[in-house]
Formats: sequence, C-alpha cells, structure tokens
Amino acid sequence: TSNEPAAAPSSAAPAASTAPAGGNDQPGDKVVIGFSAPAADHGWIAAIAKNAETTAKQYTDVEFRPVEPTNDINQQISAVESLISAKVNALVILPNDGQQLNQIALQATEAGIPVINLDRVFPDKLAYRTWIGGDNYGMGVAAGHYIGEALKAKNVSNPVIVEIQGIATLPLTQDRSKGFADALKTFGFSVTAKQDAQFTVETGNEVATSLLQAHAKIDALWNHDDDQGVGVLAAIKEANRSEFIMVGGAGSANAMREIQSGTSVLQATVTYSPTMASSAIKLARLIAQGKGMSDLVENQVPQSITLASETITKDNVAQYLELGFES
Amino acid sequence: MLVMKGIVKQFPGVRALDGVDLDVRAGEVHCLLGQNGAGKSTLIKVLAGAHQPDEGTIVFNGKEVRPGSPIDAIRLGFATIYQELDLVDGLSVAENIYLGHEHSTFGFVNRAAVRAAASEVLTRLGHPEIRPSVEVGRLSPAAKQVVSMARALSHDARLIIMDEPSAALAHDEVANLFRIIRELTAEGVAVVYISHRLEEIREIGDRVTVLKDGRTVAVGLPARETPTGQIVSLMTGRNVEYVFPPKTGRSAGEEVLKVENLTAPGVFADVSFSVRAGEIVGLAGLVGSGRSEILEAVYGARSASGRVLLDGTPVRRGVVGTVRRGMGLAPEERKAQALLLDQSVTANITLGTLPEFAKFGWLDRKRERSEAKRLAEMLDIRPPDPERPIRTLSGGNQQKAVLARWLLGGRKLLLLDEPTRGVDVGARAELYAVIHDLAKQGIGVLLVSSEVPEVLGLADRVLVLREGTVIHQGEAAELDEHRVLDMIMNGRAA
Amino acid sequence: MGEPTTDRPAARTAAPALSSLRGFGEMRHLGLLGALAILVVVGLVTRPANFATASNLVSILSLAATIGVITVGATFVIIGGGIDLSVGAVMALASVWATTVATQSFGPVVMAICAILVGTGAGLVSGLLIAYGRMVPFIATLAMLVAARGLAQRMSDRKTQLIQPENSFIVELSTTRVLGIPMLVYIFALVVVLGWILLNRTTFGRRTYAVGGNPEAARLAGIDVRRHTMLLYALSGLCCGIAAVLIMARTTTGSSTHGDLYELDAIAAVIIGGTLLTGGRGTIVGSILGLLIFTLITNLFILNGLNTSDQLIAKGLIIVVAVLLQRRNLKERAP
Amino acid sequence: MGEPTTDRPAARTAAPALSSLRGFGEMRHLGLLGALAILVVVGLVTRPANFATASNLVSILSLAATIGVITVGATFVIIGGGIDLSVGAVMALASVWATTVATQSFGPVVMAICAILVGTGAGLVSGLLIAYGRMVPFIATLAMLVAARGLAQRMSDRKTQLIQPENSFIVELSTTRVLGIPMLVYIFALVVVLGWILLNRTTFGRRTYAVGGNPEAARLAGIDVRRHTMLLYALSGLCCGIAAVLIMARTTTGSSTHGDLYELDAIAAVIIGGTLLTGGRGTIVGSILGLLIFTLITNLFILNGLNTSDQLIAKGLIIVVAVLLQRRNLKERAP
Ligand SMILES: Nc1ncnc2c1ncn2[C@@H]1O[C@H](COP(=O)(O)OP(=O)(O)OP(=O)(O)O)[C@@H](O)[C@H]1O
Ligand SMILES: Nc1ncnc2c1ncn2[C@@H]1O[C@H](COP(=O)(O)OP(=O)(O)OP(=O)(O)O)[C@@H](O)[C@H]1O
Ligand SMILES: [Mg+2]
Ligand SMILES: [Mg+2]
Repeated sequence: TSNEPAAAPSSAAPAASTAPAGGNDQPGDKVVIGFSAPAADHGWIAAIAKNAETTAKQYTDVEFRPVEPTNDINQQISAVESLISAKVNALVILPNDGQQLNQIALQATEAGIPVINLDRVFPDKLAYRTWIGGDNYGMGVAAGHYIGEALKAKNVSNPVIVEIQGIATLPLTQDRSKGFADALKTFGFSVTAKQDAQFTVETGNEVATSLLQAHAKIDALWNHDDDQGVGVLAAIKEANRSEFIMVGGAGSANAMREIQSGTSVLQATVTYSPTMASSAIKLARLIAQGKGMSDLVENQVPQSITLASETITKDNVAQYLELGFES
Repeated sequence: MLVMKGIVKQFPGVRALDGVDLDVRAGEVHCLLGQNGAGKSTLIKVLAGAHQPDEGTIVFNGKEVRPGSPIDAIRLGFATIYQELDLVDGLSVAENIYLGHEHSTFGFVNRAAVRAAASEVLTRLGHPEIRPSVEVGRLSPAAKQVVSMARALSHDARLIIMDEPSAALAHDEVANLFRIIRELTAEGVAVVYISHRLEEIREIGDRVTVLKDGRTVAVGLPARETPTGQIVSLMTGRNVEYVFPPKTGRSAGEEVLKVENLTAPGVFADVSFSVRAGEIVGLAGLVGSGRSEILEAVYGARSASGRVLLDGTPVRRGVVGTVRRGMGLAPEERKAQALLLDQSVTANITLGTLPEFAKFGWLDRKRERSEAKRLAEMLDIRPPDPERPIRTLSGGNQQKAVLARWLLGGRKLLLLDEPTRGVDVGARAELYAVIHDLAKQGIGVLLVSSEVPEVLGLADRVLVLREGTVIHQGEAAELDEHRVLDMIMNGRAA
Repeated sequence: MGEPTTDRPAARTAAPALSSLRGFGEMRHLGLLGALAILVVVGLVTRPANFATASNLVSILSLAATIGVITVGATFVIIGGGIDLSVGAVMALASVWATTVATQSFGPVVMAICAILVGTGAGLVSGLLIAYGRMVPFIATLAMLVAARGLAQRMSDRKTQLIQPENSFIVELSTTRVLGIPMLVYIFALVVVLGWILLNRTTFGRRTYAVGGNPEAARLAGIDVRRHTMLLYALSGLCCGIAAVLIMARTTTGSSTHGDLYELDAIAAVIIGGTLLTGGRGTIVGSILGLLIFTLITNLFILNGLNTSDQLIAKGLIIVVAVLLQRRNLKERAP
Repeated sequence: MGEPTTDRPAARTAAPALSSLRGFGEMRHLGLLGALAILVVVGLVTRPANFATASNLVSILSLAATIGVITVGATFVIIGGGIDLSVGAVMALASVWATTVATQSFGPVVMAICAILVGTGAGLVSGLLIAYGRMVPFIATLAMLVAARGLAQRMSDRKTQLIQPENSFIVELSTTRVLGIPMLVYIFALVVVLGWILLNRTTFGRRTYAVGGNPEAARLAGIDVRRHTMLLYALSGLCCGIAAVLIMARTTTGSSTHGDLYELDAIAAVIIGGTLLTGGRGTIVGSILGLLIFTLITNLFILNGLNTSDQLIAKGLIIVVAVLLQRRNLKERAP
C-alpha cells in the first residue's frame, strides 16, 4: 500500500500529461497495433478504451486498429483471429477471461505477433510478451488496511463489515475479496456479509438497498467498484444511513469528488487505474519497434508490470483528481 | 356391432351427457339428431377417445372397450371426422391425411408412398384436383372438409363417425359424400352421421337416435318413415317444423346499399346489385363461387375495384368505417373469424358495438351485461349464463352469439354468411324469425347460404352466382329450388 | 426454503369457500398468493428481526417500483398478443436523454417529461414497425433493444450521468416520504391502478383482449387492429419512460446500463401472473403478484446472505414450485 | 401483429408459376439470401483485402458453429410451439460438468459424452416440466436457465476450468483443420444436415409441425403430444451439449459464463429465418441463414472497427431492414 502522497501518479502518465521519456517518443517505424477489450458498458472499461485510443493517436507512427468490443468470449476470439489474419505488428488484449483467450493469444504469439496482455492475465506465459495490469489482491489489501486502521482507531470490537463485490464470476473479483479478507484478518476482523453486483449503478443500488435492510448497524462497507458505487451511495442516502465508513474501488472522478466533499460516508477509494491502457499502447509500440524503456537499464521492455493500488483519502485526493476517470 | 350404454360425461358446471344409449349395426348409417348443445359432439368424442366418460360402457363387437385416447380408438377401428376442422395448416394435404399413421421405415417417412396413397383417397372422394403436396393452410374451408374426410377414410376403419360433415359442403358435394357413404356401408362399415339437415337424414340414414339435453329420447327410429313432426317434437319438445316466417309485413324502403361493378380479379367480376331498407337479398351459389368474398368486399375487409355505396355515399376500404356507418358481418368461420374463445358470451356479443356501451372510453358494464342477457334470452342461447366463456358453448350456441353481436347498435345493413351453419332445427326457426324481424325494422340484409331452400324461403330477391359472376338476379317468388340448383350447377340462366 | 407442500391441502380445502368470492376475480391468483404467503413465512422465520420491518417492506416496494411500472405496460402488450423486448433499453435511453446537460438545464419537470416522451416515442416506433411494417414483435423490439442501447451509449458517451443538485427534485421522488412511504412507491401504485382501470373498465382494455385473442375476429368486428397494436407498444414505451424517471430517482443517474435484462424479468412476471404469451388472456393483478414474488425472493436471499450461485439455483426451484402450485389450483377448476 | 389480409387471389395466380421452383424450397428464403448478399457486398466494398479471404470465412463459420448447433435445436422447439430460454445456461453447465477434475480424469471422449448427457438431461427435465407438469415453456425454461447457471457456478466455484493438456483432443476440434477447415465447422455442418433430415424426412419431424401447429389435431390424430413435446426439449438439450463441446474446443475451458444471452440470439436467428413463434411453421435452412446474417454483421463490424455504440444502432437498423425486405418478399406470395 503506497499511501505516500509523494508517490504521485505512478507508472503511466495520463494521456494528456507529457512525460519526458528520452528519445522513445520520437517517430520510429510505422506499426499497426491491434486492440481488443470487453464491451465498454462500464465506466472503467470505457476509460480503458478511450485511453488506449488517445495514446495511440499521439503517435504518428502508430496505426490503431481496435476491434468490436464484446462480452462474448466466442466473439472476442473471433475478433482476435481477425487481427491475427490482418497481420498487425502488436496486439493489446484485455481478455474477458484470461484463461479462455489463452489459446488465441498463444496463436498470435506463434504467428510472430507480440501480445501485450492488459490486466486480466493469461495463465500461459508463452501466450504474451508483456503483461501490464492492476493489482487486484493489493487493492483488496489496501481497502482492508484502511478499514482496519479506521476501526481500530475507533476502538470497535466485532465490527459489522459489509462487502459489495463486482461480477462474481471474474477472477479479479475473487482476488480482491481475498486480499480484503486477508488484510482484515491482520486486525482480527472478518467480513460479515458480502453480495455481488454487476458493475452497474443499478445493480449496486439494488444490492445495497437489501443489504442495508439486512444489517441495521454497519461499521464499514467496501464497494469494489466506483461505477456501481454511485448506486450504492444513492441507496445509502435513501435509507438515510451514515453510521459507517465506506471505501470505494478503482478511483473514479466522481468518487474522488465525493471524498473531497468531506460530508459523505465515502471516505476513501483504492485505485485501479485505467491509465494502464495508455501504458499498454506505449509498450506495444516500443516492443513492435524493438525499443526498450529508456528509464530502465534493460534493453528490452520487461515481461511484467504491476500497477500499485493506491489509497485516496480526503488528504491526498486533490493530487489524484485529474487522474480520475468519469464513470 | 357397437353398443354404448348409460354414458355420462360431466364438464365443470355442465352435465353434457346424462346417460346416453346408442347402438349401431354393421353396414348401417346411424343418424344422431338433437338440438345444439344436446351432446352429440360430446358423445362421439367419448367414442373417439378424445373425452373419457365418467360412467357407462362401450361394447364393440361383443367386447367391452374403453378408448382411453384417440390412439386407442383408432386402433379399435374407429375413424372420426370432427365438427371443428382439425387439420394442421403448416403441413401438406398428404401429411395431414396420414398424420399419426405415416408410411414409414425406421421413422423415415416414405414420401412418395404417402403422396400416392393420399392422391388415391382424394380421387376416391371425387376430388383429384386437390394436390397432395399443397399446404392445407391454403385451402378453402370446403376443401379442408374434404381433407378431413380423406383422413377418416385413410384409416381402415370399421366405424366412421361424421360430425356435421356436410355443414361446409355445397349441394353436389353432399351428393358425392353420400356416394362414398354408400360404398362404405356396402362393405359393412358402420357410419354414425350427425347433421341438422333433416332431408339428408331422410336420404342417407337408416336409423335415427335422438338426443335431448344429454339424454337419449328415442333409439333406432327408421330414418325414412318417421314423420318429421315426430322427430322435431322429440328434439325440441315442441311441434314446429322448419318454418319460414311469412314475407309479409315488411316493405322495402330506401336503397341502403348499392354495389356497382365490384370486381376482384380471379374471384368475382362485375357484380352489381342493391339492397333496400327492409329487404332481404340472398346470394346463392356453389361453395367457392365467391359469395363470401363479395360480402367481405362490401364490408371493406378485402380490396376490390368498383363502387360500394351505403345510403348513397361511397364506402371506403377498412372495416372500422363500415361498422361505424352501420354495417355488420357475421362471418362464415366462427372460430377463426368471429369468436374470442376465452372471453365471456357478453364480451363476444358486445365486441362490435363497444362504443355504444362507453362514455369517453369508459365501459358501462351493467348495461353491457343486461343487453347481452336480453339477447341471450331472445335467441335462447344455452346455457343462459352470459358470463360463461364462450368456448364452453356448443357450436350452434356460439353461432347465435355471433348473430347477437349485430343485433345491437342500430345496424342499417347486415351481411350474414351462412348464419345457420351448425344450428339446429328449433333454433333455426328462431333465427329466421329474428332475421325477418330485423328486416321488418327496416334493416337491409344480405344473406349467403348454401341451402337453397333457406335462401328462397327468407329472401325477397335472389342473386345466383357462378364462378364469380352473377348469372341471375330476380324475385325469390319467381324461383324454386330446382331452377336455382340447375343454374348454379349448369350455369343456365333462366 | 420452507416446505411448500404443507400449503397444498390448505389451498385445496379453501377452494370451495372461495368460490363465492368469484366476483372479485381473485380465484385465479390463489396460487400466486399462496406462493407469496410462503415466502413471507420464510422471511419471518429466517430473519424475524429484519424482514417484517416497515423499512424492509418499503425497500421491497421501492425495488419493485421501477420494473413494476414496466410490467404494467408489458401486460398490455402481451395480452394484446405481442411482446416487447426493448423495455430495459428504452428505459435506459429515456434516462440518458433526460439527464443530458442540455435537458438538465430546463429543470426537473422538463426532464421527467423528456423521459416520458422519449419512452413513448420509442414505443411508437416499435409499434409502427409491428403494426404497419408487419414485423414480428420479437424481432422489431429486439432491434429496438439493440438500437436504443447503442443510442443511449452514444448520447452518454458511455458515462454515467449524474443528476445535478439543482434538479434534485427528481431524486426526492425516492427520498421524500409521505406517511413513511417514498413518493416513487405512490407513483408505482398509481400506475398499477390506472393500468387496471384501463384494462378492465374501458373499451381500450376490452379491445386489447380482442386484438390478442383473435385479431381476425377483432378486425371483422370493426376494431382498428393495427392502430390498437401500435398504441399498445406506445403504452409500453410510456411505462418505460415513467420507469426511467423512477430509476433516475433511485440511482441519481441516467445511464446506458440501466435496465439490463428487464425484458426477461418483466415478461417472466407477466407470465407467472397467468397471462398467456399467445395473448387474449391475463390480468394486471397477476403480473404484479408475479413481480412481487420475484422481488421478495431476491430480498430474502440477500437478507439471509445467500451467495448468488445458490440464489440462482433456489430461484429456479421456487419458480417451478410456484407455477406447479398455481397449475394444480387451476386444474381443479379447469373448464 | 398486422392485420391478416385475406389476399387469396394473389396466392392463386402466383401459385402455379412458383410451384416449379418449389422443390428447391429456396423461394421462401429469398429475402434472407438477399440480405446475406447485401452484407457480402458491403464486406467486399469496405474491406476488399480482408473480407473474402479463406481465413475470414473460416473464422465466420467457427464463430457461427457453437450457436448454430443450438439454433438447430431451438428451431425444433419453436416449430413445436415451445420456446427454450435455457440454451446458453445449459451449454455452460455442460461445459463446466465436462471439465471438472473428476470428469477430465476419464479422458476427452468421456468429457464429450458427459457434456452431451448433461445437456440432454437438462433438456429432458425442462421437457418433463412442460409436457407433464404442464408448465408454460417460457417459465419452465427460464427456471432452468437460472438454476443451470447457478449450478454451473457452484460446480466450478465460479472459476474458469481449463482443459488439461492430456485432454487436448477436445481443443484440437478447433485447431485441427481438414482441407483448411477446422473440425468444429464440420461438426456444425453435420448437425445442420442431421437436423434437416430429422425435420423433413422423418415422422418425428413432420409430427413436430403438427404438435406446434395444432396440438389438439395432433392429439386427435393419435400422436402422443406430451411425449413428443418432452422429446423436443431433450433434443434442444442435446444440441446444447454438443455446443458445449464446441465452446470447450474454442475457448479451451469450461465456464459458468459461457453462452450468456445465447437464448436471445438463437431465438432471433430462428425467427428471422421465418419460423413463427406460435409454432407449426419454419425451416432449418431459414434459421441457419438468419444466424449467418447475424454472424456476418458482427464480422463486418469487427473488420471495420466500428465503435460499439454505432454498431448497436447499425445492428438494430439492419435487422429492421432485413426483415422488412423479407416481409416485402413474403407479401408478394402471401397466402
Ligand atoms: N369442453 C367443454 N367444457 C365445458 N362444457 C362443454 C365442453 N364441451 C361441450 N360442453 C357442453 O356440453 C354440452 C354439449 O355440447 P356438444 O358440443 O356435445 O353439443 P352438440 O350436440 O354437438 O351441439 P351442436 O349441434 O351445436 O354442435 C353443451 O352444453 C356444451 O356447452
Ligand atoms: N386451391 C385454392 N387455393 C387458394 N385459394 C382457393 C383455392 N380454392 C379456393 N380458394 C379460395 O377459397 C374460396 C372458397 O370460396 P368460399 O368458401 O369463400 O366461397 P363461397 O362462395 O363464399 O362459399 P361458402 O361461403 O359457401 O363456403 C375461393 O373463392 C377462393 O378464393
Ligand atoms: Mg356438435
Ligand atoms: Mg364462403
């Protein structure tokens, strides 16, 4: 948990901010970068798609070729197939499910196309050249730590801790929950109840409405995702509840404003920044052009890059606000 | 050969059969007579395994049988032509005829064999022109009836049950049907024959069993000798016959309907006539001669060139307008074209004139119910509970409800397509009286019927149609049944 | 989950006594009421402290309100022999349209009117395609579903659109309570009552049964079947527009993701409520009971902290049991 | 709903001319073929270099294979007057069951058989509920959908289950090519051909039309309508089981998330293909053409890199246009 304000916007800069990156941004060979991600029906994913596109457009030597985003595995496989047969120079893939797209990523690699695996990881290391993504387990840990500390400070024993997850069948949800539970355990706490929503405002609202009924008094609530968080907050407001602290996830601009206001139950959010997509495009370009990362000693781009999950509170929110994505 | 004894069949709220006896001999045509709702169809459905009786025994060839399903009945050698058409529109004629007993090997249909066999049966029925490969949904009602008959014949049946097979057939078709029946009986097959037309019973029947209110009131009367009066009084408990009300007492007034050069290519051509207030005009012709289509065109339900004027102003296409302007149509296929089977008798009666019962769209349900009740009583719809779903009424009673629909709301012109199809003798007389009354009140009536005596008996003027053209137009009084039949069959204008 | 079987004899012996109640039209809903009762008992037994509280009941009704309004529209469409798959997407589109910056600048009343007009307009388009373009309802409304979601995503640029503080009147529909009940529950109740009246007491309702039960007979009886069909979809769209206002109130947002899979839920509620998919039959009361059953099941699961997988399995079983119970009940009085 | 016009005369005059072509059975699919042709032209014009390549065609067929197999089953169910909403979920359940550690230990053949048995079994259960429990198909299969997804999640503990290397025979169905075409496309083709034969050349198929078109008539003709209905759902389940094998081959996994919303896609394909939702009419060829239209649309979008929102809008419009074209064509020959 990197909570030091100093460790500013880390690994990848947002599209707009110009990072001095040695000579790497000088135009090089013309490269075609294929991009495939799940359907942008969610603020975070939409931000991923948008970041990828804006970053690609900054380079005159990059031709960006996104394919139809879809939530159907079968179709995503087909989409990647079409990119392979179009012989792109590099592929950035955020798979719906790393395991299910492993095979097709492997095919791409075998066809000589470097695959940059974004976020959800392929189980087979042969399937990708570089992985860049967030730390889901770490995110849960960050949230667990924040809540643990806060409750310890308040001297609560046997706290009621509620967790609202995202889509339950995604491995990332399971990782987040595990990190959360593990971190809480270090304080001697455990999760009282958890329910999963669908990453949408409406499902967040529905689940929260009933959960608030199930627990007349709550001490802390972690909501995995700031998109659905809007609905969760609406439910809390409607039920007129304020006895607990809430922590969000991902780091949307909206959540940050809410934290900044200081009047909300939402007191912190743990980041899972969609800026990783910008970085992924940059990496794809470097790999395709055979360049390395000029800040590193190595000649080649590293095999894996994990973003740290940072905790945003009232104290440091001002610094993060410009990085927040609009959900 | 077949003896049914003490058959009881109970429906929720109705005792449709209340101890019916029937005995049928091999090689005879046994006629079942009874008013609408007497239980004839129910009885034969029990025989066909479609209904399970609550009590009673069935003995066939000396053995007690209990057809638990249609399959059982078919295996016993019973074949049935049901009153309601029971064909699958999406399948071909041949597939319909052999549905359930296809020629097949290991589940694979032998299509050539099925088609050939179907063709043979149809030829035997005198209809080689119905192609076995044609989809049944495209056939006319009459042709469908033929296919139903072909289906019954396709089984090697010992007993053939026919529930009003002639209702959808024209005169010459009926003759054809009788020829087949005679062939069958000559081979020792027994036929149970249901019809409301007494003259058919006289012609084809050997013995008659009469049902009344779910009970047998007479068994085995000789079909030819028993006086009509006796049969009618057995059926109705009254002593009336097929009577047409006198044509006196009504006087034709203004012209309500004027039809000029109405033409629908391939169906009918250049039809012109008029109907005056208080006048009944009959359309006579063979099935398929285009009578229904002319009614539909007048009603605005089908496109045709030419002019239709109601009260001197042209009628535009679309039923909404014609109904608003005072027309009403009682269509020929009541289930498909007229009834909301799941709805109550009341809802069915008031369907055509809903605005009359509403203020700003708000229904006056009390008035609706009382009007429906009045009409149900007037037409003697049985059971007399207007809140019953119309599905549970017998065919004839359903027909009465359809007519009742247009007795409301001040109609100027009524188009009646086979208004007495499936209606029993007693009710028929009542319907005739009702139609006569309507005319007396100044309503113009355009009547289609396949029964020539009915047209002649009711109508003031008659149009004779043949293949879509009017070949004769004149006073009913100047015609007789013979001449009309001659015209419609031989095309000889008088 | 409780023993549903225990209730059967009760239902059976109750039947004759109830037949005198026939005029109320309640008979046919006996199975549904039974299922609801069982769920309530389960709730009382498993969560005595939380289930029967006023606030939980209010929250159940609030949860049911949005989709409930849609269900009323869906009941009309289905009785009229059609189907509307676009309900969720149309609601999403209406919510997005009503929360754009431009619309929000006109204040909350215009926003609500905008949502309702967009909903009705979308319904009208489906209705036109079906009635005059002669498209199969399933396909026409599927196309509308897809297109409306796409349009909603475009308009919102795939972002969740917050309702601005100056338009918080909309949000207050959900937070303001009268006699302890949020305004939106009253709106829901009003829509149900108006729907019931429209279906049972007006010529429009009667014609809906006719058009769905036998369109040819309706046509020959002088009903303008096409116009009526079109109006049915417009009515469904209108309900989606109202539902959009409610979902905006509840979530404080307009979003292209609102109402996902509402079509299945609404149709399921209507059908569990005894309306035939083939049209011509059905009741508003049944649909609403069906919907409440679904909402109650979800509420009970969350109160009891069941995980989603088990919830799904249990939901499947409960649907089957509820329907079989109802069926049994129907059979005893079948025609 | 459109008013059924009694346009008999047209039928009469058109009939003889057309009857000569009838043997091909292609006539009724003219609209679909037209729509397909237009899409192909669009593909050729917009992506001349990529569209008409062998690898793209193979990719289209591979994409269509899974849902195509399901569509065959769905065609039977819908012609038979029913509907099966559970197809996607049952496929998911079958894929999960077949990839559990226990099943995988028996090798690839047992895995495939397991998937097929699970699919058939689930279909049989739906069929029993519908045929003998007299549940409405919509509700029974909705319950099956929900329960099967829940069960699949439970079995897999919501994790994606990889096919082990020793069972890679399954995966090879997707990767091994014969004459340049992956095995799974052959399986798809085989299922289509067998389905066509079953529907058009056997008593089972012909009776399916009767059961769907007029169940009462079918009963009176001595067909065991209930048993037949049950078998139709079992057949649909069987197809889901085969589809599960294909999706396992394509994704190298079993997962409870497979086949989400396949039910809508399959039903849409069947209906665009000219099968009536009311039953009694329809063809396998039409369904497959309908499916190919959908797949082609998706493929074109992928090739042209359209953004999702625009895609959705365009998809909606294309569906409308395709159906209106088909309708126009039908009208000219309407009965
Ligand atoms: N399925 C049913 N449910 C309830 N009542 C029924 C049912 N079928 C028939 N009935 C009732 O049984 C009685 C006998 O009907 P049935 O159809 O046998 O008469 P029918 O003699 O054939 O009359 P018609 O000459 O009009 O055809 C009627 O009162 C009818 O309402
Ligand atoms: N082979 C056929 N294919 C398609 N349509 C046909 C065929 N044979 C007949 N028809 C249509 O069916 C109609 C059958 O006539 P219809 O029964 O309506 O005539 P009708 O004179 O009113 O006789 P009725 O009303 O007494 O039965 C014909 O006018 C024709 O339009
Ligand atoms: Mg009868
Ligand atoms: Mg006719």
